[in-house]
Amino acid sequence: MPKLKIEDLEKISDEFKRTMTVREGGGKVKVTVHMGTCGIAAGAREIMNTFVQQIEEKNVKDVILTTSGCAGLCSREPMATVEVLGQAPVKYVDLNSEKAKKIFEEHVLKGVLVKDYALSIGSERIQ
Amino acid sequence: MKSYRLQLMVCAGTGCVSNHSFEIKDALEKEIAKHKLQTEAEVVTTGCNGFCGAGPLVVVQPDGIFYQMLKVSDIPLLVEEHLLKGRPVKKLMYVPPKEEAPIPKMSNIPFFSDQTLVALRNRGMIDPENINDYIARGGYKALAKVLMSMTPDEVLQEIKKSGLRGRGGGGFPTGIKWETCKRIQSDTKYVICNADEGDPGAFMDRSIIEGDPHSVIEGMMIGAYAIQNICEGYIYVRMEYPLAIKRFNIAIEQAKEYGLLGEKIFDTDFNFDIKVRRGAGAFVCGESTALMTSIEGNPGEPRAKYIHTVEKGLWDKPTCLNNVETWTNVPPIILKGAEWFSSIGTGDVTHDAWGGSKGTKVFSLAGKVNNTGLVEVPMGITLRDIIFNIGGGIRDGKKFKAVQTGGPSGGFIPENLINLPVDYEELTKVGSMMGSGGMVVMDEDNCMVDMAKYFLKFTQEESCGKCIPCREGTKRMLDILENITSGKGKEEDLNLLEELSNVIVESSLCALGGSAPNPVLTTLKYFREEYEAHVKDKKCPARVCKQLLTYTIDEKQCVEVGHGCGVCKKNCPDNAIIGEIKKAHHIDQNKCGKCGVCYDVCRFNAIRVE
Amino acid sequence: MSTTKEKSWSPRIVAFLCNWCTYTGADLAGVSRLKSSPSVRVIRTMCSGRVDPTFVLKAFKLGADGVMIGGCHIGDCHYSEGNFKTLRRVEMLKILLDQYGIDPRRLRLEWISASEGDKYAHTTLDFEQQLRELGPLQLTE
Amino acid sequence: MITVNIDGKDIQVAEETTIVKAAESAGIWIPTMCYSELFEPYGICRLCSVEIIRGKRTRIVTACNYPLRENGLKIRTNSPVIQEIRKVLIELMLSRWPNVPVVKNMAASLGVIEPKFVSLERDEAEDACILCGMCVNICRDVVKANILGFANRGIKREVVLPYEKMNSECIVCGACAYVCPTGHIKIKSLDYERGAVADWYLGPKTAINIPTLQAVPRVPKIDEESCIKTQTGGCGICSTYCEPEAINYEDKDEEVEIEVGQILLATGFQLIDLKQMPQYGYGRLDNVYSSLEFEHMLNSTGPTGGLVKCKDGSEPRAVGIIHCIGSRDENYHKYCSRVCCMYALKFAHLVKDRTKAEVYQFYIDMRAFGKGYEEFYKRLLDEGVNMIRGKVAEIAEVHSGSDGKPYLLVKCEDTLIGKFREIALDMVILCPAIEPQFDAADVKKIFSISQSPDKFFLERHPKLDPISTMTDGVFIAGCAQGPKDIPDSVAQASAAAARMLSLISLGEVALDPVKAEVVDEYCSGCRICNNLCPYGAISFVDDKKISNINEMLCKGCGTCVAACPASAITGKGFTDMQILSEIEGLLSI
Repeated sequence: MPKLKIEDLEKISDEFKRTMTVREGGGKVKVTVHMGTCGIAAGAREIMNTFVQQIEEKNVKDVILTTSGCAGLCSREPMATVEVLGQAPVKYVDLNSEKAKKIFEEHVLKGVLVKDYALSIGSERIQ
Repeated sequence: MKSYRLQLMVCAGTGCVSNHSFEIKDALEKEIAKHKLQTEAEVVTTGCNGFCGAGPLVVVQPDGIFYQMLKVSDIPLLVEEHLLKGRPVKKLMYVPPKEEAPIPKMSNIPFFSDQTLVALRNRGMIDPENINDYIARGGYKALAKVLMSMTPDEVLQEIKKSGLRGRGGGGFPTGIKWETCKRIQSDTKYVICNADEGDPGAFMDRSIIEGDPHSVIEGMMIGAYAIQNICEGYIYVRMEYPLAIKRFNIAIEQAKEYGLLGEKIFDTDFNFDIKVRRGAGAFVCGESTALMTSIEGNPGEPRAKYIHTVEKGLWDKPTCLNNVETWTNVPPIILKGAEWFSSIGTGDVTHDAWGGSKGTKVFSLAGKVNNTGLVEVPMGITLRDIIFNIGGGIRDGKKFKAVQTGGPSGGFIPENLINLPVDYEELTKVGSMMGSGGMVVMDEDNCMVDMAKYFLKFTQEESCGKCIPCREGTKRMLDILENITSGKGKEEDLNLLEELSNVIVESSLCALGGSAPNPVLTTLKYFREEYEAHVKDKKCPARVCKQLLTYTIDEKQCVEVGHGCGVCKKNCPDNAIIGEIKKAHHIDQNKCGKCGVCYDVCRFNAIRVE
Repeated sequence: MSTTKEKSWSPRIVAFLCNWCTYTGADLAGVSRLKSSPSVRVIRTMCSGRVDPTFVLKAFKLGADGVMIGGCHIGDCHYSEGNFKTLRRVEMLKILLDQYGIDPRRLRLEWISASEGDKYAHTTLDFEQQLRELGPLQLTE
Repeated sequence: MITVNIDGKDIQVAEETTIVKAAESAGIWIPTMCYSELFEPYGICRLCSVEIIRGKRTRIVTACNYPLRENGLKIRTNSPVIQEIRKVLIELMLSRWPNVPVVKNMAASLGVIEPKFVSLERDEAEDACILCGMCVNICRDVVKANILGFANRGIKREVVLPYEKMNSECIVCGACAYVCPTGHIKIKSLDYERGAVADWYLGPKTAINIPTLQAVPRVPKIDEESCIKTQTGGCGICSTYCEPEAINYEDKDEEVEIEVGQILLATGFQLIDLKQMPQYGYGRLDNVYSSLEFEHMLNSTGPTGGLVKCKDGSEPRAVGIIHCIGSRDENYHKYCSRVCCMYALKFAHLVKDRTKAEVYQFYIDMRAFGKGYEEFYKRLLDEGVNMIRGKVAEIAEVHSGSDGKPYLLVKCEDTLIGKFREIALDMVILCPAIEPQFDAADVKKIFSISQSPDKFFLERHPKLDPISTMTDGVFIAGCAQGPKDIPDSVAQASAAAARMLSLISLGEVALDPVKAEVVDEYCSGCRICNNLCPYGAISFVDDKKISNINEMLCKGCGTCVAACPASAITGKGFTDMQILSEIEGLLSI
């Protein structure tokens, strides 16, 4: 291990930032994939994997990804909720991995709502 | 860099480890692999979470779901429901006393939400055996800051301004200590971290070391930089903390690998190295001079401190010794500034370093409260807040009686002082002290004489025996207390206790003897009537002192409900119970040894105690 | 040889004795009134190392029945290591004597210190007895 | 200098002076029980607690180790608070050690007669350890042996040696016993090992002593084995007290090389180890002494002041003196040690003179050969000494005496009356044989001389030259040459000295002419001789291509002469020609 320089401190903390964001439960955007039995049957795991991949590919640090149970609208699964800090959560329905990718790029990263896939804004919150 | 969707923070503090938290960890990893979730979820072992009474603990992040009192058999359910399906498992969550609904999120549990974390800032967040975790949480940035942009004097002024005072007990202003040590001319100086935490039931320092060893190391380095001419640092850890020793050694090793310890740190002229020394388990070695003689390889006995250790300490060289918690507080002060730190707490330290208590203090909350564990609170918080909010009140709805602060030589604080703000001066005023942060809560079932005896027995046994007042005096006090609790007390004993206590306080060589009588003095002050009950009426109001109790058998209950079962007779070691099967039994008071076995074995509630 | 001649015959022994040990030892034997062999004819050398092999051969040639070399004990040589050289030479001489048809037992090397008068006495007597058993040395030209 | 105020008196003291010393200079008494100027103040008895007043704040400190640093400090040594503290402290001590004089006296001087405490650890002993730590401190700080220490915590604290055993690191300096205020520490008198005569001979000693009162020169010396300074580097007290600064710890035994022309070996003798003869019980039975030990006992500067006493201090009723222990004995030494008969007679005379004891002499032959000796023997016979001619077989200890006192039973055959006898004695003196020194063989080698069969050094000639050796310039005298008494030793030594002086006065030494010489013409330059010479006297002359012998180095052994294949080397006095002629001559008859 080479001797640490001042800059290296930043590098290391940058590298670990995503992990820390998850541990602190913070993050600018929170994506919830609904993974009830219905969701999983409809392909929620694929959606989840897409989001995980996207986070890694784009090297995003401040997005946290979480799961929840059935949202009650089983017919429109797979579903996901995107909640940008300080804004109302948005629910997306009938997702596939293409759609998930687009939602990630547009809404999660840029903050632009993808109206085509959205079900509603401001639904119940997970608590 | 692999990123995980989920982080499972398994508490690996000593409390949880002894409750098999490593088995929980293994079970989690096994289950995760079974569900092929290993790419999504990472299991991390952390230092002590603080809520030791609820261990073993797992916190699932990012949701912040707090699972408590886990068993290995709970794990498959937890993994399948929460990790796979995203449904947090209610039955494994924390339920506040007297309530039914669980609180899923850690941040909403009062035990956690009412705390302010400075010393414990990284608790439950990092893997203590991984330096990268510490750095990712801003670690060693304070060191970089002082080395790059601050002169030693600036660092010193910052610490002085912050109002930080020693967290080990005495509350000596840290800045002044550093300044004095810096002023003494010497080519060789030492810094020492006192991690010989010996108070029974107190484990603040252990928790910090086990959970965040690098913060201590960083604090020591900043101190060494400020004081200058420091050739080495020592960390004195008691042998009973093997995990702490291990984590310190790992941390030092990793810091050396990164070049954070050693020569030319960050390519500056600053050199520093740290050695770990293990204490052999003598309580008195927590005293600074005894600790230093112990490091030197001599029997750990204190010496007079008329010449301070900052002038002549380890190997007669100027030595700056601070407690673990004190050192840990240093990096945040540097990073966030003295103003931030002094905004927390009481009083004003701008002119008088002794004028206030700043920052936070970690307490280990124990005794008859619902939530026991480690709490960090801002100075000036009331005892009521700590005991009733964070601690969740008295167990089983009993009545609060007193709280003892400051370890075995601290004093007892009665109920009428419950609104006392917790800071150095206020605690001293009522006859107790901050100490290293022990806090033992007592309810109506505790006998104050017995409690005072318990703590005095501890200090008496741990007295090194060097000076007469502590060696002989505490033993005489204990003898008197033994007499009182066994019904042989005389009225004049109370005055004798007071006289002896005062002499011991005034004339002992070190703080151990000087504070040993505190439990007795404060109980005499606030609970004198209990002593008098023991001495005059030969009664123990809390029914604790067995020698003062009378065991009788309720004959009616014995015959009618228990049909004279004779179990008590069979078990009585003194053969004091007379009676035949199916007939009423009774106790021969002359023979009764007051052991209480009959009370414990009687299934029909027929034994009466008075 | 007739029996009478046998009786009257006594061997002739030439002894080279080192000045510091054996010669003094012989002197001590005399002073101590010890009986030693009268057949010994002593030649004093400063060191047993002075004994040239030719002296031994010459002695046999001139009619000696036995030759004895006496020196200091190994390690006690007055000249530190002269007797080591003697030791080597005697080994060599014994092989040579055998080739000449002379019984090597007729040559003796003995370490006798200055204080060992008795050893000198009984060694010479013993040597004389041995030579008696071997009989006179008969060399053909 | 700073000014402090003690009990109202202004006192000027140097900075860093302790309060105890400052008070002492003002004539104010402060009680102490663990304080000594010899070491760093320990500060554990706390009796010296005093109040110091700084502005409005009053603090209690211990006077023994509080350094005065600030001007105008007020000190109260006897305020009511202080009196109360001292009283309680001494009561605590008195309740535990009620009978120790120093505690009792201190209590009395502080006005305490009876303690109000009851100690469960009460120790009635008058010499109980009061844990003042003086012994531990002196051992660590002054002696620097650091052998004593405290063990256990709290009330169980005690002073111990490592592992609570007598430890070899302890140099038995006695400092701890010296400072112990209660007499708790006692130095166990170490029974002398009687085999080690020298130690016993010098008796119990301090680190600085005059070896014996008759020592020459009669000056004190430091005994390295018991001096604390040389053992541990501590102490050094003597040098601070020696005004002429005559003490030099650095002085050490050293080897000095001196070039001399002649040497007289007078290395003396040793006595036979009596322990190899268990039948006499030496070292096992009390009151069996060697003659040297007895001689020491008779000496007025000896352990008994010249009185003849048994081990238990009583006067012996009967004393036996046994001759020829190891001398005239086929198992040990065949020779006679020559001196025993006469000193044994002297012993008998002195025992008769100083006690009422019966004296028995067990002898083989009485050898009173010197001038006046026979007369002395006759006188002894008249004094009534019992002479028993016979060798003692065994000495046994018997416990069945009428007074219960054990006695020694000596069994021997009296050859004069032809009877086996058993004689009861209280004390037996053995006359051990004189032996050559144990390292005589090493000395012999160094000087290239010889030993006789009895291992004494061998003289050049037993009759004609009993003082010189085979090596020129090396002479012998005294018992190194053989057992002899004082007049004989003096005579031999004087003769040797005279011989040496005569050589010195001559100014030159005649060398033996026996040398080897190379005849240049014959030398073929083979160099065989070069390596033979033990003295390196032969060198090769490069330009002539022949060997050359340095006459000064050559000792004339002739080894090279015998080895030269060309017969080019001749030995003066022992030429080939000469020796061959000798052979011819010898064999011509």
